[in-house]
Amino acid sequence: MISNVINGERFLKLYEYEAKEIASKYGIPIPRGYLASSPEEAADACKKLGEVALKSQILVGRRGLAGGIKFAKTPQEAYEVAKQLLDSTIRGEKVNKLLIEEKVCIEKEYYLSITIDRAEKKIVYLVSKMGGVEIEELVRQHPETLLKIPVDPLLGYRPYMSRIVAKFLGIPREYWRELDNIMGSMYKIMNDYDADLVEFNPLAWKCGGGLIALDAKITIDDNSLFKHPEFLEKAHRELSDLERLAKSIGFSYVELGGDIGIICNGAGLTMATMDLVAYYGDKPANFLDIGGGASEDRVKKAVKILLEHPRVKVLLINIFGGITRCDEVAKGIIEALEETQSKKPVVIRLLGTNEEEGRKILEERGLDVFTEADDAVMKAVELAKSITRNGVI
Amino acid sequence: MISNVINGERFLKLYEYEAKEIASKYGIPIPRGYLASSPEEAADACKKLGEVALKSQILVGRRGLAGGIKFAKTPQEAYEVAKQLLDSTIRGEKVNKLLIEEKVCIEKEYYLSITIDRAEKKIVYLVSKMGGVEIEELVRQHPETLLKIPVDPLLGYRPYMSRIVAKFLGIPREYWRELDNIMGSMYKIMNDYDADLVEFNPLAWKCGGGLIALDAKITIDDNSLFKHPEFLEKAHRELSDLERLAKSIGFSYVELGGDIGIICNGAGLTMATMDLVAYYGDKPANFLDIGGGASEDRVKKAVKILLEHPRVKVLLINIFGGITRCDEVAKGIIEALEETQSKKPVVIRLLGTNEEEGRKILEERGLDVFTEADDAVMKAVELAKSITRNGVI
Amino acid sequence: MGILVNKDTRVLVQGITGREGSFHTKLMLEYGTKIVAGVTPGKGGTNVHGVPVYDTVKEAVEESGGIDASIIFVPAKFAPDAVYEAIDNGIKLIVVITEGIPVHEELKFVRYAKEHNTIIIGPNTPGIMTIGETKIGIMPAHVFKKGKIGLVSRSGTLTYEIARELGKKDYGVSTVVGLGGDPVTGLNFIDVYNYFMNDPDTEAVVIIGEIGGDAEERFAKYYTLLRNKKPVVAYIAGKTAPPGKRMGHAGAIISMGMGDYASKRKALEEAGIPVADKPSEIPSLLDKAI
Amino acid sequence: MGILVNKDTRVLVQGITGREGSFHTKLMLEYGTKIVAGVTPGKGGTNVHGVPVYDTVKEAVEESGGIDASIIFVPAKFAPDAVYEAIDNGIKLIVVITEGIPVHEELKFVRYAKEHNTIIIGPNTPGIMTIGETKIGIMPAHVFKKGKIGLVSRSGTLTYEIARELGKKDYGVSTVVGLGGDPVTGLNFIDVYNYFMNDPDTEAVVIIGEIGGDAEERFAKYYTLLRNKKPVVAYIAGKTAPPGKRMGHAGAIISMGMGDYASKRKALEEAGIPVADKPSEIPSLLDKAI
Repeated sequence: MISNVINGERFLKLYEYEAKEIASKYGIPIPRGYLASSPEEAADACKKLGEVALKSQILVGRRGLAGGIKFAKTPQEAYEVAKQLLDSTIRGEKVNKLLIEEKVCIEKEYYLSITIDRAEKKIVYLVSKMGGVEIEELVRQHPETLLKIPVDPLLGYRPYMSRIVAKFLGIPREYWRELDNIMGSMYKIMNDYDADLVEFNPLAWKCGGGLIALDAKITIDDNSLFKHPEFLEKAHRELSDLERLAKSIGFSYVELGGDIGIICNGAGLTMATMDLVAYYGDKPANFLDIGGGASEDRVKKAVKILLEHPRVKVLLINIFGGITRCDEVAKGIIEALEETQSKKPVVIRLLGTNEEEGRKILEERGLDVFTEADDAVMKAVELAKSITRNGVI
Repeated sequence: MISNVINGERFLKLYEYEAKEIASKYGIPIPRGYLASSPEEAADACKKLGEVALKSQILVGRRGLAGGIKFAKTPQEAYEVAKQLLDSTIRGEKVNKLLIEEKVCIEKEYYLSITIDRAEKKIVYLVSKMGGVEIEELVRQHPETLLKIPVDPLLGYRPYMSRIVAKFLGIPREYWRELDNIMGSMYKIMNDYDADLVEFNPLAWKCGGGLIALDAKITIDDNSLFKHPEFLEKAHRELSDLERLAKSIGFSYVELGGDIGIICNGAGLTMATMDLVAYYGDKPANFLDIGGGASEDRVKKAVKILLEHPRVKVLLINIFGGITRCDEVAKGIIEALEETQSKKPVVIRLLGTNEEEGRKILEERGLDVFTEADDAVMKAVELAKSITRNGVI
Repeated sequence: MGILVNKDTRVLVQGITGREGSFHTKLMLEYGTKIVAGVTPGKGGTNVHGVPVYDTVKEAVEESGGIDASIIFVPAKFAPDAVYEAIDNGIKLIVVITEGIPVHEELKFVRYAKEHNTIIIGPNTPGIMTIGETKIGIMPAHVFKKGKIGLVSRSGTLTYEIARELGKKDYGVSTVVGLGGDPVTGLNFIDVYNYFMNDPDTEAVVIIGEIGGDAEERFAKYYTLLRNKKPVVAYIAGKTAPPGKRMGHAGAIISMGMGDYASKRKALEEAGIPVADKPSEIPSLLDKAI
Repeated sequence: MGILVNKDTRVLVQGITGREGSFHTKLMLEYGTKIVAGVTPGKGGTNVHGVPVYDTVKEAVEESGGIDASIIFVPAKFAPDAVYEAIDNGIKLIVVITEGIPVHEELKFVRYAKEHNTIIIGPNTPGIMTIGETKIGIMPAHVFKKGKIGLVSRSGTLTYEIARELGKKDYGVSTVVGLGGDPVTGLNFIDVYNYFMNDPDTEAVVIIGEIGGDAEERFAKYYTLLRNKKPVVAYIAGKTAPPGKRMGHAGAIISMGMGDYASKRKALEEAGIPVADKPSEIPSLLDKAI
């Protein structure tokens, strides 16, 4: 996920049940199901549905392999399974809700999605005869199993595309209309919700004939959330608390595993600084991009977050002032140091707009300011190593 | 109107009140108003609205000049005026309904429409500072008073277009947003209703500021009516009974003023045959295009319509069979003659597919069949003249 | 020679299994048209008069070894999709026989085709035929003699009538192009004239116009500006049709009073193009023009 | 020389009266950029640092005597309209500084611009600058020395950092182009490289990439196939960033495993393009490459 944030590619993931609500609203066939937050509700749902699948509503991938999907034949069994699943943690994410769905008899599983092909600058349908599996891996090994159908963003979906898919998947003639409806609806969802992915994996072929979306995934372009106030509050719920805090202040922030805290302006420079830390033999604790033109106050908040971060041993600040003014940055650093009274070493490299003023402010407080990025990073790494050696924080 | 039908350019005109209902639904400001079918309803509306305009709901143009729009200050006056207008006939069209609207204080009248520029193959906004007048005449004399803004049919309306219009009309800044909404809605109406014209003449500037559509005209592309079942029943209500009858059978039919009835296949050939009648010194009674591949039965119906037409002295049938088969045509003619027992002379020219069979069928019944169009038309004109001379029908 | 299509043009028929599609496939095959494939969704695997039928244009293109042109007999409701399918599969000339297509749809696919360097003939056209080589259309072939006259028309049966009048005076036709009767079409008189200009087999061009629109006026204006030109003779149908009031005022505003018979005739004559009073007069005008 | 823009390029600023627009108009003017007009709807008739402001691009084009390029500082919600307004008024190079534009909007206007032969730089770009001639962007001008290196980047501040490293070793820059940080942008590395290829003042090209997408891999593949080429040196940011999972599976399927640091580095090196381990290493790689 980090590269999304780092590359400014941000999006909102919807839960399966949210994606299916939308799919159903657009006429795409899905299994009957109920949302359950308690074992009682799960048992009730099972009473109505018969044999059921209990599906953990989490945003991380591969939940099936991780035990996030179970089955039950009786309400009692559903109760027990739900009890196990609810409040458990799967791949680091807590399960708060289950989607209880009727078990559907299926013959085949396909893969069908619509997404954005950035390099080609088109919208594209992706289709595979083999769904319900790790499609990414499958396609890497057998690219011939994937059909791509590009869509002109000004023209939109055209029904003939569904006939290509129907032939590719071997769908009988009497269901072509259904596939046309599904693909048309997927395109409408892409547009109406500013989605960058609508994925059914699997889109299944039922025992009695007919298509059904057994799983559904929709992600929404963050840049479009202003058009979709109903999603604004849901944005970034998959982030950690710290990531969310940083985001609320307006930074891009990602947790990493190392001990050198990093603050830069601009995603590219932040990544390059992380890489430089690694080059000189240590590991970055985080990615924090204060963006362009950050004020004194925002810099202060960024610095405080990292000074108070338990894993950070040394804070490395690398600013190339363009819109960002170095004096503002310097003032923010000083304020954060005063407010936290932190003794963590801070290594600073400042360059660009109002560099001299910034340098002066920092040096008056006894802080060294580097001019070259290499020098600053080497110093930070050296400090972190000595702290580790001496066991002092 | 004839050339519309002749050129296959068919459309459904909406009444002002229908167009305004749509405009209002799309957020375009219109005067408050009520539909009235009786003087009582008109008086009631006036009670609610104060001073009112009573507008005859008819489809012919220039109804204002023809006395179709009147004003009233009191319910009593409204009653009297409505009594006059209702059931009166304006430019040949009977007034069945009135739109009773509040009188709006206005400062300026603009012209704003959106339509299809066939030659440029684009959608186009047309704007003039001088609305409420015979815009066609104005523009012919002062083309500089017209602003055209083309719209790419794949891209659609873009708000910047409204700013060009705002500057052109001199609309104050605080109303630009309103104009943007109006123009955006016009485009949506064009698309949602498959309109080929959405016109506000005038779009007025109110005394207190703000825009209002005082008159509204919308026409719908006939070819799109299958998408709009709510309009199907309204189609062609502006046609005469005979035109409607012909249309219901599937012909293009237009009443003209002359005495030679004409039946052909294909609009171009029909017009050319009309022109040939004029060239040889007479006048066509009608335009009737049986279209491509007409069956015996449809030909029979077409022939019957004209044989029974009181103004038709001679019937001229000119068929160039391509998809249309001459034997089918011949059989249809014979049947019509038998069923009507008409004594009107029929001049026939047949050519193309199954020509020999058709000719044989007709000649067996004593009907002459021409090969050359000129010969047939000359014969028809000669017959019509001799009938006129002899006073025989 | 002739323009746009010839005996080697490999043709697809979309909507081949329908009544019209199947009937005209037979006639086109009889004329010698190289029909290599047909498409009707759901009818893939069958054949029509020996022509293999596929479910999608994609398959038709892949299986047939290449397609140069498509002719569309698909009903109006589905015709736009057929056009897009042809364009997106790289077919560069599409003849749309279908009539009754909504004008907003026409605007969009004509615009899309242009961007993809695809020629649309029609909609609502009798098609295109290079005499003696190929017929991609529904016109009765026998009235067209082979010759040196390029024929371009907004009309159907009137074109056959005029081709017959030409033939009576031993004027044959190189290629006949039906622009299509709908208000929005892919080609106009200027486009087709330019193709004829580059065709060594075409000596003169006959233009068959009709009232409405301003295609004839535009051509006249264009023709005036040309330095090298081939002789053109015109006929305009609709002299006796009363003036149309199509689209209320707006349509008339766009064309600025153009579109009626007098306007067209005047424009053409001022451009040096003789206008026949009746179809049978065209050959004698050609005698003088060539 | 340099590419795409020079001292004679006549520039429009859309959103000129906003905080950013006004501030950078001043800096650009100071650099020598020929800013001839600004647009902010509703602010027509005023001026910003002496630049006349109009309500519409139409007026700006008409009144200013011609515009070659536009730079857009309009907020994300209104930026697409500003782009269409510029394209529809015939402006052929548009620099979109704005960040946060919805990707579906970007897809549409980039597609529309391409059809109209209009170059889009960005969105979310620092802009373009031909050193010593014109700056149509927001980059700090002083770090760019004039010279013979073409610089093209997906990044902002990192580009300034690298320009400074180049300058320290006396490598100057001909033109610097910021492709833009959004997933869909108007130009890619191949496009910009080709412009540099045709610029006699550019001797070598430095490419600054980052993880995500497959723009670097595509460039490497393209570069391999060239017969005549100028030397290229690259730097890729994001070696230590953990692999992204953007867009679930589908995104990864499209790029077929491309997009991570190893894939990019491998592709570039196999194409004969040296990849620096850190920004300060780029000059020494250039020493060897030129």
